[in-house]
Amino acid sequence: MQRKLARQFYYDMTLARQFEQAAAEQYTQGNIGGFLHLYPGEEAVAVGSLHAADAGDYVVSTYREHVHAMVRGVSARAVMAELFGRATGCSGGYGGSMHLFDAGRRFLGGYAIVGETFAVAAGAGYWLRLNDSAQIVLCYFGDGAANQGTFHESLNMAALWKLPVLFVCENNHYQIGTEIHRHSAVPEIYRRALAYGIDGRRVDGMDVVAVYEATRAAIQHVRSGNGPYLLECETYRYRGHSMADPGAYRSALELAELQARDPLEIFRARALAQGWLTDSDCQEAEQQAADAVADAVRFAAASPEPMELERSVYSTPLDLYGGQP
Amino acid sequence: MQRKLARQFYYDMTLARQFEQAAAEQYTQGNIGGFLHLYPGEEAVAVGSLHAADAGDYVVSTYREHVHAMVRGVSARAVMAELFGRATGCSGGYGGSMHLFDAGRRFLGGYAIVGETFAVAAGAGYWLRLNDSAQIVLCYFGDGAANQGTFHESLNMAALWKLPVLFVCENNHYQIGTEIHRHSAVPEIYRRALAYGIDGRRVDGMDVVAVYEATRAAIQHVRSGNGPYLLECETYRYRGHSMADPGAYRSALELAELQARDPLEIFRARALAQGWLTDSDCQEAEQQAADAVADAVRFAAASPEPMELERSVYSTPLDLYGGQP
Amino acid sequence: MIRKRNENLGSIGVARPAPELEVWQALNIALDRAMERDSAVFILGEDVGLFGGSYRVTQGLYAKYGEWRVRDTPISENSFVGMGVGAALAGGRPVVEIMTVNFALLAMDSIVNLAAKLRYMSGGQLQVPLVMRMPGGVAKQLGAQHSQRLEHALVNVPGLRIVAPATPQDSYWQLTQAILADDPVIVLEHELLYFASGPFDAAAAPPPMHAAAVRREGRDVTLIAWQRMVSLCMEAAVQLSGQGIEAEVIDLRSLRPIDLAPLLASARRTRRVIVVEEDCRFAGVGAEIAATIGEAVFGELVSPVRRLAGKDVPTPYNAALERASIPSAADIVRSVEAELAAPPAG
Amino acid sequence: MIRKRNENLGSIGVARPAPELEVWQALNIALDRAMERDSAVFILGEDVGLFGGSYRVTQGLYAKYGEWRVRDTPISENSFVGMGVGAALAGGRPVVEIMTVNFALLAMDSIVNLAAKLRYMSGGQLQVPLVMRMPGGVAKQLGAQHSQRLEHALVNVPGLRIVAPATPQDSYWQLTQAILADDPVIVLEHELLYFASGPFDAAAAPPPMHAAAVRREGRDVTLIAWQRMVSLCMEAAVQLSGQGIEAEVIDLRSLRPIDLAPLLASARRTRRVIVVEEDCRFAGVGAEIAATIGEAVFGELVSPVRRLAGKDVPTPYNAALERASIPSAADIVRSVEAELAAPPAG
Ligand SMILES: Cc1ncc(C[n+]2csc(CCOP(=O)(O)OP(=O)(O)O)c2C)c(N)n1
Ligand SMILES: Cc1ncc(C[n+]2csc(CCOP(=O)(O)OP(=O)(O)O)c2C)c(N)n1
Ligand SMILES: [Mg+2]
Ligand SMILES: [Mg+2]
Repeated sequence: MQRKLARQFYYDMTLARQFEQAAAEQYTQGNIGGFLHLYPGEEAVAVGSLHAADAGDYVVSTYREHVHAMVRGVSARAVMAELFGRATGCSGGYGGSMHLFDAGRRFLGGYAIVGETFAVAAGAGYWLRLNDSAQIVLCYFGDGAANQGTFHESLNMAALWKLPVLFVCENNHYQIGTEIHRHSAVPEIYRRALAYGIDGRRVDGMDVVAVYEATRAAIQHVRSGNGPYLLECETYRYRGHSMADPGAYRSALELAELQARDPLEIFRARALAQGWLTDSDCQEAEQQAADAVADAVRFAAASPEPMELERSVYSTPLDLYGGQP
Repeated sequence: MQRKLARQFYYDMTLARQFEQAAAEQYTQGNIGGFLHLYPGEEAVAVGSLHAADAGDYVVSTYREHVHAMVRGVSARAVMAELFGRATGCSGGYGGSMHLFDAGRRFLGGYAIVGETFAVAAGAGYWLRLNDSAQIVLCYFGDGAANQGTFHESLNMAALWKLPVLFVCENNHYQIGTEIHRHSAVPEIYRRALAYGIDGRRVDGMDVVAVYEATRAAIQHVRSGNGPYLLECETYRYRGHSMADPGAYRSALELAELQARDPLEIFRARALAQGWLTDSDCQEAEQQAADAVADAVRFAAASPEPMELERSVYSTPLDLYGGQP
Repeated sequence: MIRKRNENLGSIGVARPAPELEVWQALNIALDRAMERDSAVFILGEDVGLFGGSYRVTQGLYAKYGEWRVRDTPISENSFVGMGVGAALAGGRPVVEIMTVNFALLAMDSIVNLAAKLRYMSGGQLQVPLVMRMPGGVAKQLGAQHSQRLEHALVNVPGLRIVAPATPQDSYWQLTQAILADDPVIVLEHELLYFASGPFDAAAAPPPMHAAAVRREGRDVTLIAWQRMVSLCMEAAVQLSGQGIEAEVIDLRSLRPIDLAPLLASARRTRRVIVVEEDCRFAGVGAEIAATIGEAVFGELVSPVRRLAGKDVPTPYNAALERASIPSAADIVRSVEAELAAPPAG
Repeated sequence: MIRKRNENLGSIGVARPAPELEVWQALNIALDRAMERDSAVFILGEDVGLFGGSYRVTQGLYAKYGEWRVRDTPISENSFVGMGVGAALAGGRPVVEIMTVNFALLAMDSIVNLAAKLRYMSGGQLQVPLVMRMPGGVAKQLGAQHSQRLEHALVNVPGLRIVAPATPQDSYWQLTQAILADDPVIVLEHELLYFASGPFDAAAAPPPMHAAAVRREGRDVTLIAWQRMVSLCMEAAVQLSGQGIEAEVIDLRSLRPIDLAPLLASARRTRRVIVVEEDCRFAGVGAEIAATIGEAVFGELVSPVRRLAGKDVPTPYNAALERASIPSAADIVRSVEAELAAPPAG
C-alpha cells in the first residue's frame, strides 16, 4: 500500500472521529440543533469506499453523512458551519446535519427519509447510463433502510437496466433501537441483492483496507457496464442512534467487544507493522485533524447566519415564470 | 381424484369462462362501466388454489377478482349485479368490478391499487397469528405487482414474524403491455421469496390439478406454523389487460401457443381419460354454468340501484361520535 | 385506460381560427418537440413506451426516440418518481408519467420530500427540473380508488408548481413550459378531457404558465373553475344566458400559484363569485380561493363566495351516484339561480 | 427522537384541580387502559416496543403486553399501515404509530386508498377500526424533511376522522375515543407538546371526540387554533389582555369533522376572527375555516376572517429562520392589534 494513501486513510478516519466528537460537544452546548447522527465506529466504511471512487462519480448518502461529505472533499469548516446553521455551511444553513450537499463535488446529499437514497441514486445512474458516461453513483444506506420498499423497487430497476450504481450498505446492525434480527428476515443484506440478480458481497467494515479493496473491485464491476453491485460493510456505531438516544438497548459487553475492533486502532497497528506509517506520521495526522476541527468550530461560530427566509424555493419567483421556448 | 371435486373444478372453470364472456358482452352493451379486467386463460389458478383452502381462511385479491369471489362462494348473481352497479351486488353497487367484497365469506376484496394486497394480507395474518388461530390468509397478486415496494416490505414482515400467509402469484407474464422480462430483473417470482427466507415454488398454472396439489402442500406448510409461502402459478391471459386494451403488443403466435394449453381443455381431456368425468358430466356442467350466467345477467338487470350517496362513509354520523368508554 | 371518451369543450380555447386537435395530441406534440429540441428530456413511466401510453399521450415517441428516452417502468411509483429527481439532479430533464393521480399517493414522499424541497434544503445549489404528468378526476365508473382528485394534497406544498390545462392549446403550452421550467412542475391532466378537441396553434405565443384565462365575460356572476369543471361552467353559462343571466367564466389554468389579479378584478365587477370544484370541498383549492377573495374584496361582494364542490364521499361505482358526487352543469345553473334569487346579504 | 422538550401550556386544560401530567404520559395511560380493557387492541410501529417509543408514548407496554401486542416493525411505513388495515378488517383494533408525520407520506396509499375507503367501497360490510398516531409540526431545527404538518393533505379525505389534541387531558380523552371508534382515526400529535404538562383527571367524562373547546372567553376577537398554536394564542391573549383587548381562544381539537357551531357563535359575538395555523397557508384547514365562516356569517363581521399561517417555504434548518417560518405569540399579538386598529371595512 502506498504511504500517501495510508496517510490519507489515517488522517481521514482521525478527522472523522474528532469531528464527530466536536459536533457532539457543540450539540451539548446548544450550538447545533435538530437531530445529530454521528459516525464513530463506522469510519472505515466511508473512508475506504469513497477513496476508491473518482471525483466525477456521484455520491448519495443518508442523514449520517458528515464524514462522507468530508471524505468527498467538503471542508470541515463547511460541514461544521452547516451544523451551526450558518450561511457559510455547505447548504447555506438551510439544510442542517441531515441535509449536506455539495453540487460541485457531486455530493448529492443528505437524505433524512430512510430509503430515499435508492431512487435518487438510481435516477442519477440512469442519466449517466443514458449518456454512456464512464461515471458511476455510490449509494449509501443502512441495514434498516433495506426494508423500505424503495430498496426493492430501485434495485429491480437498477438491475433491469444495468445502471451504474454501487449500493454500499453500512450495516451497523441497528435500526435505532431495533437489532437486525428483529427487523430483517434475512440479515445478510448482500444476499437480498440476489433477488434482482445483482452481485454482492460482504466485507469487514471495520477494516479500511478491506473496504477499499472491495470497493475498488466493485466499482470496477460497475464501471465496466455490468450493472449495479451491492457491497455490504459490517460495522458498528459506538454512540446511540442520535444524540437523543443513550443506546440503552445494547449491552455493555456488546459495545466493549465491538470497540475492541476499532477501525482506527486496527489500521494504525497494521500501518505501523507494515511500515506504511510511522509513529510520527500518525501523531502528525492526529494533530492536523485536531487543528482542522478546532478551526472548523471557530469558523462556524464566527460565521453569519442566513437572512432570507424565502430564498431559492423556486428558480424564479413563482408568478414570473413565462417559459417562452 | 374424487369425482365430486373433478366436477367442481370443471364447473367452476366453465362458469368462470362463461361469466367473463358475459361480462365482456354486457360491458360492450354499456351495462357495465369502468375498468373491466377479465380472467379467461387463468381459471385454473383461482379454482385450483381456492379449493385447497378452508372456509375460515381469508382471501385477498386484486382487481381481476370476479372468479376468486365466485369460487369462494359469492354467487354469480351478486358479482354480476356489482358489475352492473346495483344494490344487490356484493358491494351494494358502491364498489364495482375492482372492489368485490364478501365479509361473511372472508373474501376481503377487491383492491385496485397494485401492491395493496400484500400488506392487507399480512395484517390479517398478523391478527390470526396473534390469536393463535388455525386459519390462514391467501393473497393473490400479479407478476407486475411483485415490483411494488409493498411486496418487499410485507414479505419481510411476514417472514420475520412467521405470519400464516400464502402468497399466490398469478404470473401471466404481463404488466399491462409490458412483458415480464422488461419489468422484472429476476422473472422467476418465487425466487424473490428467498430474499426473505420464504419457501416458494413454481407450478403450471394452466393445470388445475397441479395448482390444487401445490396449494394443498403450501397451505399445509403455512398452517403448520412454518410461516409464509410463495406459490407462483405460470399462466396467461387470453384477452387484453382490460376491456380497453386490444393487446396489440402480443404476437398472434404467442397467443395461439398459449391458448393451445387451455386450462379447461387440459382438464377436460384428462378428466375424461382418467374417468373422473364423463362427457355428459361435462355437458351438464356447461349447461348449468350457462344457466347460472344467464340468470345472473337477468338478476343484475332487474335489480334496483343503490340510492344513498352518503351511506356508510362512517360508522356513525361524523359529528355524533361520542366514544364514551 | 380509457381510449375513447369525448367531451366537447365548446367554445373554450383560443379564439382565432386554427386546426382542431384533441388534448392528448396536443400533449403528444409538446413532448415530441421538447424531446427534439433538448436531448436532456426523457420520459419515464408505466407503459409509456412500447404500449404507447394509457391515454396515448406518449404514442410514437418510443419508436422515434428509443427505449432510453422513453422508458417503460415496473410498477414502482415512489422509486421511479424518485429516479426522476435523481436524474434531474444529475442534469437530465425527465418527464415522469404517473399513470393516474391515484398512484401518486404512493409517490408522495418523492414528490413532497424530494422534488419540492431539494432546491431549498441545499441552499439553492441543486435544481430539480422534473415534470410529473398525472391524469385524474372522476371519469366513468372507475370506482373509489381510481377516481381521485389530489389538488387538495399537492397545492399546499412549497417548491411545487402545479398546472391544470383544460384545452388542447393550454395542454401544449403548459406542458411545454413545464418542461422548460427549472422547478418541479406537476401537470394535472383530466381523464375525461384527453379526447376533447379544440383549436390549436403551435406557433402562438403562450401566456405565462400560471396565468388564469377569462373564458367568457359576464356581468352577473363569476364562475371560477379548472380542468373539466371549466367546460361545465361554459355549458351552464350558455344556459343561463338564455335566461338573461351573464356569467363570467374564469379558467384558473394554474393551481400553484393561483393568478389572483383577474379573479379579484372579476369579483369586484360581478360582486358574486362561485368556485366550482371537482375535488372534495373540505380545505381544497376552492377554500383557498374563497378565503382569499373573501379577505381581499371584503365588503364589496353582494353575497359570500360560494363553493360548489365534490361531495364528501369516496367516489361510488354506481353511475347515478357517481354523477351525483360531483358538480354537473345543472348544479351550476341552479347555484347561480339561487345566488341571484337571494336578497343581497350583508 | 426528542426526549426532553418543554413547552408550558399555561392555563390550557380542564379547569378543576387535578394532578399534573405530561402529554406523553396521558397518551401512555390511554394506550395502557385500552389494551387492558380490550385484547383486540395492539400496537404496531418503529421502535414502539423494546425501545419504548421515540417520544416515550409506548413506554412500559412491551414489558406488560409482550411483543405480539406491541410490535416493533421494520422501516416499512406503507406496509405496516396497510397491515393495520388488514388486521382491523379481520377483527383487530390496531393502533399504528408512524414515528413522525413526515413518514406518513410513504403511507398515503394505505391511509387514503385503504383505511378511508374500505367501508364505503364494500357497501358498508367492512370496517376499519384503526388508529394512526403520528407526531408532527415544526419542532427544533429538524430540517425541511422532518418539520412537516400534513393537515392540508389529510383533512380533505372522506372516511377519515382526525383529532389534534393539545393538552394532556384531551390527549387521553381523544386517543381513548379514537381507539373505541369503528372508523379509521388519525391522531395528530405535536412534537413540542409531548413534554408539556397540564391538569389530568382520568375519571372525568369526555366531550364528543370532535367537539371544539373555548379555552378562554373574550369579546374583542376570536382566535381559532389547534395543537401548539393554541398555547401561543393563550400566551398572546394574556399579553393582549394587558392592553385591554380580550381575545377568545378556541381550540379546534378535531380537524375532521370541524365543530362549526362554537366557531360561528364566537364569530358572531366578536365579529373578528383570526385563524392561527402552523401548517402552510395555502388551502389548509385555515382556508376551510375562513371560507366557511365567511359564508355563514357574511355581513356580520367587522373585517374578513384573517389567517396567520406558516410561511410558504420548506422549513429551514437555521433556528432564526425556522422561527420566522411559523406564527409566534408576538405575531399573533401584532395581528390582533392590526385588526383592531384598522377601521371597520365593509
Ligand atoms: C421513512 C422513515 N421512517 C423512519 C425514520 C426514522 N428513522 C431515522 S433513522 C432510522 C433508522 C435507520 O436505520 P439504518 O438504515 O440501519 O441506518 P443507521 O441509522 O443505523 O445508520 C429511523 C427508523 C425515517 N427517518 N424515515
Ligand atoms: C400502484 C398502481 N400503479 C399502476 C396501476 C395501473 N395498473 C393496473 S393493473 C396494472 C398491471 C398489473 O400487472 P400484474 O400485477 O401482473 O397483474 P395482471 O393485470 O397481469 O393480472 C397496472 C400497471 C395500478 N392499478 N396501481
Ligand atoms: Mg443501522
Ligand atoms: Mg400480470
